[in-house]
Amino acid sequence: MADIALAHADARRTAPLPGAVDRRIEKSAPLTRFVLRLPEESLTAAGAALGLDFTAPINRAVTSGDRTALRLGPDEWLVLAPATDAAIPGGLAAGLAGRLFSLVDVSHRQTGIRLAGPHAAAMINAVCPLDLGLAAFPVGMATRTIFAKADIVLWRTSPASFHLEIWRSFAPYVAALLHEIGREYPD
Amino acid sequence: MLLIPCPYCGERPEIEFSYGGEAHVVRAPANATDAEWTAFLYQRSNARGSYAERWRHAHGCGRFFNARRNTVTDFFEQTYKIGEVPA
Amino acid sequence: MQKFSAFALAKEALSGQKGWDRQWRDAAPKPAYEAIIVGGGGHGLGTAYYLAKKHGLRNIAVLEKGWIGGGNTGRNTTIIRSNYLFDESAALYDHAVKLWEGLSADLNYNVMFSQRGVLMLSHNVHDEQVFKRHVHANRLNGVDNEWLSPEQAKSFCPPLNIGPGMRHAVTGAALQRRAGTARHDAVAWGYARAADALGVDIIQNCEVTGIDRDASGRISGVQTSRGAIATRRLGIVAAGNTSVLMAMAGQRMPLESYPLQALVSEPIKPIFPCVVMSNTIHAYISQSDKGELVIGAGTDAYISYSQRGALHISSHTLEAICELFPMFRRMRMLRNWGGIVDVTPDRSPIIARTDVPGLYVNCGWGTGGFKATPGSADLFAYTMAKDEPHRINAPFNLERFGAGRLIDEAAAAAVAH
Amino acid sequence: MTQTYRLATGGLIDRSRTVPFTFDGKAMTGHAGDTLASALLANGVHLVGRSFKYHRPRGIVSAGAEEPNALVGVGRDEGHYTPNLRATQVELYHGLRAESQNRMPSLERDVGSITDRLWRFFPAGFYYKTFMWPKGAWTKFFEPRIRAIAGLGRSPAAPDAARYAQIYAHCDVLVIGAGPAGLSAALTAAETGARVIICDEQAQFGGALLAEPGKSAWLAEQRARLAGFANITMLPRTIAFGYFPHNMIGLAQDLTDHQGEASDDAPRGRLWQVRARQVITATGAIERPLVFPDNDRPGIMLADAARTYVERYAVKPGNRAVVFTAHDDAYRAAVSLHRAGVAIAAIVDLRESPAGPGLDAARTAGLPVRTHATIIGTEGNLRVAAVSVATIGETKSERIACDLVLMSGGFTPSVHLFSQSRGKLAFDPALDAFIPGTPAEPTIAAGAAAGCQSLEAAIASGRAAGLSATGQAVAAPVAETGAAGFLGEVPHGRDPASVRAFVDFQNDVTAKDITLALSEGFRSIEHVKRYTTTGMATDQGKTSNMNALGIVSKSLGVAIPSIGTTTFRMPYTPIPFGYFAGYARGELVEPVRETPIHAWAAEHGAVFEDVSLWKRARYFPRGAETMHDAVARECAAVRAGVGLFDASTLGKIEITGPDAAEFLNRMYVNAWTKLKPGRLRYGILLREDGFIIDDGVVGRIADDRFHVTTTTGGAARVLNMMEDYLQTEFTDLKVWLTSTTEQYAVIAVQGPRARAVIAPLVEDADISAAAMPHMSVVECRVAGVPARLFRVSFTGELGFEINVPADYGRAVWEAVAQAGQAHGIVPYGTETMHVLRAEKGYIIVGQETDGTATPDDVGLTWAIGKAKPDFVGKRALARTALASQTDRKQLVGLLTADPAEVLEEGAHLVADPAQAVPMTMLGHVTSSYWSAALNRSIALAMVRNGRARIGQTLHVPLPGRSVAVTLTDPVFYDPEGARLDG
Repeated sequence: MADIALAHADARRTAPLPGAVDRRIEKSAPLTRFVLRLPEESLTAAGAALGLDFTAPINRAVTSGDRTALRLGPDEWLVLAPATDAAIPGGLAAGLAGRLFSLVDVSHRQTGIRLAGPHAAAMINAVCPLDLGLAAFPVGMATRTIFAKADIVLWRTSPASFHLEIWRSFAPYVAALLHEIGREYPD
Repeated sequence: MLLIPCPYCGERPEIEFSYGGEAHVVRAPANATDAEWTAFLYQRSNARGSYAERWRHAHGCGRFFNARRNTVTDFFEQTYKIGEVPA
Repeated sequence: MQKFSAFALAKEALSGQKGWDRQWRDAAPKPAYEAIIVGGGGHGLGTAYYLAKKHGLRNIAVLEKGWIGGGNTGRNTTIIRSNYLFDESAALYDHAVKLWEGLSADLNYNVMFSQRGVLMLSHNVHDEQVFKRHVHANRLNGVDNEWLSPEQAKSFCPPLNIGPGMRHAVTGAALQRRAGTARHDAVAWGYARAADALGVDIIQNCEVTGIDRDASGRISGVQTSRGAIATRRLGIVAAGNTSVLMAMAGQRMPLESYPLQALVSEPIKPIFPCVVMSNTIHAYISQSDKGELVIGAGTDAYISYSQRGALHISSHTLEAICELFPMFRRMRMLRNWGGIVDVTPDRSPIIARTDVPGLYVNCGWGTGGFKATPGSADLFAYTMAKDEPHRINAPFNLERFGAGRLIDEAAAAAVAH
Repeated sequence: MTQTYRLATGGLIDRSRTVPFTFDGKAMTGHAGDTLASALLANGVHLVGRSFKYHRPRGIVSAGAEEPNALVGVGRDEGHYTPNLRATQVELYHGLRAESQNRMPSLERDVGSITDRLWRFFPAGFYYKTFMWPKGAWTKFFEPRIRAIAGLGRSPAAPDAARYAQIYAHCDVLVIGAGPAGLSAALTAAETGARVIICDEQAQFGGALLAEPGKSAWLAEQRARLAGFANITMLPRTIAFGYFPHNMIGLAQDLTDHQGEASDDAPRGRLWQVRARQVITATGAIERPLVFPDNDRPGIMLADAARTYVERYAVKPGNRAVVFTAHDDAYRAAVSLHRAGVAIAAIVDLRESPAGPGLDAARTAGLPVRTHATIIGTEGNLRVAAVSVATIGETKSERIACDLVLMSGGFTPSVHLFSQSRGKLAFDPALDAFIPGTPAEPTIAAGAAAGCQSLEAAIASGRAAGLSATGQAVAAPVAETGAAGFLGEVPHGRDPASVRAFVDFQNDVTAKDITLALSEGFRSIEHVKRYTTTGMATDQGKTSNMNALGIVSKSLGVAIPSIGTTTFRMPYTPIPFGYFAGYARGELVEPVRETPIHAWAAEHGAVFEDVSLWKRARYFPRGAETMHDAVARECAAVRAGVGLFDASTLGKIEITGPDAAEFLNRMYVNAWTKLKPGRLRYGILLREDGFIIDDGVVGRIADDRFHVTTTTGGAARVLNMMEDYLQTEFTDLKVWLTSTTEQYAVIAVQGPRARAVIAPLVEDADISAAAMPHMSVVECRVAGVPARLFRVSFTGELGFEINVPADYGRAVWEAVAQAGQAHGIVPYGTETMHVLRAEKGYIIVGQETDGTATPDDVGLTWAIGKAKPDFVGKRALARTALASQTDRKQLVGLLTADPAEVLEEGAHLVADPAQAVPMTMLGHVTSSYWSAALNRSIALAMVRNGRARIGQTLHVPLPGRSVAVTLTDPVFYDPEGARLDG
């Protein structure tokens, strides 16, 4: 019985966003997500353990293979990896033995949304107050910010595409609002 | 909407921040007198002009920091991290 | 004092309006006064009026750094009500409403107190619990307040949207029928004219720059932009600037000053018969006699004396207005302005003596001081005249914070679960 | 009607496109490129509205945003109707329907104009002096009548059909105004590669040049250059309405209003919030009317507006004009009208010996000029018919018939935005005008807004502004002195008491009203404004403020700079509420938060309630059950068998780090050091002032890891409070906080059968009573999913809360529901949860407590870790005054004499229900329910010194009756707690 329940659940994990029929707005595949907190003295060891550069500046994404770490605060990273990547907790525990760090699984806390297209930045700027010009918000920049009345993590993955991380109960709102905004912008 | 210089992230729009009230109000110790405790809890300088205050970049890096802002013009004079001494 | 009446108007109509007196003298400061009020808003002018009228003081000055009525008196949305939860608040605000009811006649100045009714909207179960608690308490305190169903609320205020599809549905409303609005400028001018007739000096463009105390620590006078003035009885009624003034007497106050903004639409023919408030979604609206929709917004998050609020604050309020009254979405904002409100830790006012002999303070009215104007002025005059608080304002002292006896109407409505 | 007054040639209208429209039901036509005002004038219509107070007939005064008179209601239906639009700003479109306002029954015959005949009885501020008797008559009698006369247009009667868009934008240079100065500024700045935004309120860029046929080539060239820059964003039909701190400017962009029957699918307009490094205000200048007796009749208009109608719209605003001026620019207008075939009957110049190129041109054209002369009166009812002209200082006047009067008192630079930015204005005596002085923000004024009156100077100043905004050197400052004109009431020699010379047309404020206010002691310009209402109409005094200032200055003998101006406030022109509300309508007003189990609950008929942003299932009615019936059934099911409850909305915080326990020690009243991994504790959080702010169960997962729960509404507040203390106060602690509210779905299984239901689903844990006692937590698998399983109860029954990763929430819920079928499991909602916990006397923060309750007040002193040196709120609780209060409200239970009587929550308690009002209230009912388990009503209450009153009878006065209640212990059900073990 347990396995049946799990199969149903996995089907739901990959279900599309409610109400989002706009092909520019796409729910990302299920991800493993961690909030990782590292004091200065643990940066190098953590980097070695996960193969990610934790010395990169704040509000930047660093990627290695399938893993990405978004530095959202001076000592805070959001680590994203495929749902199949189960090696992060063990890897960190081994690599940081005796050192301070904090790792909290938030895989299910958030929903990922990919927004792509020539008007992607304008659609976000409809209700997000950041300067999304390429000079001010280059590819690879990632930060928490405000999207109307939702808190989001905004990561620019290319000049015309963004990855948004949203707390799950806010995701339908963000998707519906993006859809409403997008009505006036051609694909 | 103010433009607030976060010491970690640079200038960011006000709606990413939450306000933390007057800065450098030292929490009175457990053995403080009633009057000292009441002063800590409730009394504020509420200055007209240069004012030391706390902000949190709540929808950004999440950090609390201190600022000096002119409460008449709303222009920031400086912002600095918790624990830093203002210039 | 020249009597204002329909007859006087008719007489002046036939003689070219040349016979009107000045409504108040443009007084220059004298060297000394029996009592000085700092702050020429409704509360301050009213205090001077009641000090002269009810307590027999004759040598009183009101010092105003700008023009009278130019602070929060002239910047608020003029809502008057008394359906407060706690006994202390209900007594205070109902004292004011009773004075409002006779104020035009008392001052011989039409302050246009209009008892149009104030509807306070409920949007969820918790709101209902809080409002019904108010209704019960008010009834036992002799304050009118009744609970309405959404349909009854719509019948009282036809523009109200109670239909489906709203993010925050209207689940009911509390109605105080005796509540309403008044003409803010007329309150300042009416008190000024009546106080002036009793000999009060109203001194404008006179900014207080220092407060003097004698060797015993007692108040001995003030320094102003128009020179030193002696007094042994000093009342501070300066709303947002209270902390600045009290600091001149060495007093730190439990106050923070925030921007509060309001706005009006272009004038339209009568459409909105009452006042509607929603604390849950931050909307306060009525229609002025001129026809403008008068809308109150929230405070900004930070302390400021800039007298302006941020655009996102008024936008937030207009979102709520447009949801509650969808036909107003095309109405246009005509004018938006800001004031400085001084807020206490429990959001209730302070009308009290201070630790400094001869120094009295009336402050902390937050976003709701206009409604209390006559009551506040009357009680503050009593406190200054007798050097002790009246029974009604006694709980609104400075010591309640240390004592943990907060009068916290806002916390009483706090949302949790 | 045909366009009788349309010129055969010229103008920027498209004669090939005829546009039909109606005004007050009359069918007319105009051309593409017309405004409603120009189209009306082309049809010979000047009378378009009635004034606010006297209901005087009024015509079109201007050709732009400053229009005080020509206000109309426009819209194809109620869902698109807007009152009070300026005909001078409404672009004509096919099928436009406009109606005049403030008249009854018609524009020509208005009963409201009785106030005009009785004007002597209605001076400024008359309403303050009467209507005071009898008491109550104001609200019931006078006020409704005054209101009916006041107001202008009418409200739309139906919900707005339009959609609205918004955007945040950033640029290096924002240029406001696309006249000669703005165009030059934008092009100069763009050449450096800077990001430039240029906006203009009109449909076409060009500003004043649109009425200058001689400059059309230059304008076309500039527009072409603009289009060539990829780094310039051009925003026509966009009004800069507000200047906010730190160089943020609000723009309102009209997207579809001008298209008439545009689909509602496209947004009507867009609110821009532009953050600019530099702002250039090239906002132009506004011509001033002259204040002379009866200067308000239809057909009396601003000189430059008349010229604009001729040159830009190819409309003859009349047949025979008198020009009244104090400024050279009106001569240009006279010549222009003369060339268009308008007879210029006279040019009346207030100045003694005017000179200038305009005057020369007029003389060359043979136009009759009278200098040192004035207009002392006008005639005509619905249209001006004649003026009386006299030499200044003389009484003998000459009557000149005309159907058009042009007036010019000079120009007022549009300093609104600069002033909104808190820049200091400087008074330029040569211009008799305020111009931008010291800025407060990075902002530069250019062109006519800076006082440049000639085209050459405007272009040069725009270029200089563009250079300086991009950090380039400016060779030489632009120096130009224009001409002043006239401020205040013109000399007319008539009895001031018997004439009305209007200053504020829309609000019917006359020069005499202003002097009356001054004589009544209203000396501050703000007092004058408020007493007379001058400058407070929908045009916000754009044409009237300087004249009012002039009258005050002359009457008081005080120079204008010493009087100062009234404050300029946003918006520059009125902006629809919908622009500000933007996308936020209906469900998009705020996020609707739903749990992973929400859809299941909806499918199973749940009724939801709003709790902060969440939707929570309140109860699950079956068939025709009422809430009362459903809740009674759900309660009984939990007490007798087992129930299933979605607790996912509870806030959750993961606290990690070696000092996690110490951090909790300092935050919560409880002691945490000795809590072993695998155990739970009920925690209470105070504010620093000692009052309860939140509560929740805290589990120790490991030595350095806690799972904290908070109330649903308190989640964000508590996390922020913890971060505050951690980052700023307890900086010595190695602790990290992570919100996990949404990581877990929380499935509460409660009731004597709870263990039996979940046992088959649990792997990797022993959940027997012995292995897993009350208040413990274990990490295991439930229905195959990794879970944190809490054994905890908010019902008093044996209970578990299954925390599983949220995506698995519904699957696990369904697995539990299925496993529970055999046990008669019933889903229940928040209402049942409230009843069950009330039967046990458990408080809900925010219901029993209200922000002024201490732990002792609600009987929770036992939870306080007495030995701890400190925790948030500890010192406050020890305050002498607080500790010594003997009349604090305390939590008690209430039982009504009649067990069937369920008290209303919020009802108050008194000792003597017969006492007079105001009664002495002793407390209030915080929670009240029908208890199925006890087969009677129960209630919780906060009562003064309540614990000492247990056993006593108090009374709850209700309308018309009173209910006697006995005070009891707040635990009604299973006081021994025996049922916790099932």
